[in-house]
Amino acid sequence: MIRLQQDDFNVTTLVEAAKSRETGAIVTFIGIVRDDGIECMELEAYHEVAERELAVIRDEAMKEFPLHSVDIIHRTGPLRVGDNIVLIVVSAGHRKEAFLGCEYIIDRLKQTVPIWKKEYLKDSSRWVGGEERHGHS
Amino acid sequence: MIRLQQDDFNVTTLVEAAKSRETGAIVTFIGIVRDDGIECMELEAYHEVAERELAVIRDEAMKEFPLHSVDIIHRTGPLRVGDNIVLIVVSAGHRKEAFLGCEYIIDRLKQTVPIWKKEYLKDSSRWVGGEERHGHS
Amino acid sequence: MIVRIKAFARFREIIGSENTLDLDEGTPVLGALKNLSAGSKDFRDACFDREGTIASHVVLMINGKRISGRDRESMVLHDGDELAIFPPVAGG
Amino acid sequence: MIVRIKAFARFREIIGSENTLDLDEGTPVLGALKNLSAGSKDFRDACFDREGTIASHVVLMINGKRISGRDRESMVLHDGDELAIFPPVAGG
Repeated sequence: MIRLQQDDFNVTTLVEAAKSRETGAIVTFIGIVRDDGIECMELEAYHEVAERELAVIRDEAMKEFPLHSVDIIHRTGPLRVGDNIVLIVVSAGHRKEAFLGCEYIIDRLKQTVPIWKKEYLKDSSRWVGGEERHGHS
Repeated sequence: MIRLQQDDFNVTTLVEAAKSRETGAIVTFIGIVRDDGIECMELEAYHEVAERELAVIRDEAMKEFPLHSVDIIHRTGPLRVGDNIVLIVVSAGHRKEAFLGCEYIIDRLKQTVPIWKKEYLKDSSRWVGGEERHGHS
Repeated sequence: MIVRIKAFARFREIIGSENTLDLDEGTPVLGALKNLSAGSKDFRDACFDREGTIASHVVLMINGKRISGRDRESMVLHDGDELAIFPPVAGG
Repeated sequence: MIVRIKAFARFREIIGSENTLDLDEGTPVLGALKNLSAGSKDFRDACFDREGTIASHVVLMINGKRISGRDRESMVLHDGDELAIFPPVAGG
């Protein structure tokens, strides 16, 4: 499943759904709003293009590594410190490829998917720059 | 939390519990009973020593990488294909160290923690050899 | 011809999320951006650098496909095209 | 002196999970294993290789600490010690 949504996700539910009889390893990545002195943040996306880019990244990862399934859920809208931002669930027969696939996906996601974050501080706000600048994780 | 238990675990609950205001990334590894032609398996542990070794591995990982928290839950007893075997939850400020820490822990766990698996096939059974032999993932 | 402009993040804050421009056939990307700049100094400052060329950090897409190199200025727009403008992405 | 033997996996299947041996003071690990072998050919076959030395894949612990090298045969046991014997681990 590839989805942009305002609602939170349930990690357990997605992990269970990712299993097949051949699954021996599932690696998940969860990105979370970190307290960099902020009160909250607002996520904005170029929806159609972001979902399409996420599907492209999933397809790339599944071509590159022997994965069984890839799910990516990215939230949009207002989020507070501690809230989930993104969930990536990668299932595979063995752990090595599950780790490699999951890390590949979050790295690519941060480079190419049109999503932006505006951080609200006590008396000001700022747009978060891309990776290698103030990326959250 | 470090624990050997018969009961299943809830990934979401442990992910939520792992969060602090400084958490930006959580990586989890879930090992699952894979269908290698087996009907079910039974996990046995040298309990006291296994829990102590898991704590040692957690401490090593937290010394090696800037992690905020490490939780490891390993199940024992009878398990069927698709059942969870082990959960590792690693939280950190940033994703790189969360991935490194989590993979370090599962690699070490497979090398040193006194836990064994007996696989039950249709008409026979076998003890699973250590890593690099018939390891499940 | 009609071209839709989608703007995100600080570009959205300046010109709104969606604009419709009625441009002459054959207008390139640069023409569309200059058209928008005419109506907003803030947009011009955000989009162009001091030399008057499109700032390097500005990302442009036509119909959801990123355009790069010389195409960023010269690619010709067509009726019904969606031109998107935004700063570097920061998801995840 | 009393030494507790903890056996796991196929060693447990052969001699049971816990045994208590009453050994002479100063008995080394090898002595305890030979004592167990005297009562069970299956145990002897699982524990020793054809040359009569402790098979390399057998893991031994005294009071939860792995013993290696020459200690695997010669380390002296003490009253109340827990000697564990098991095959290579396979958790995770």
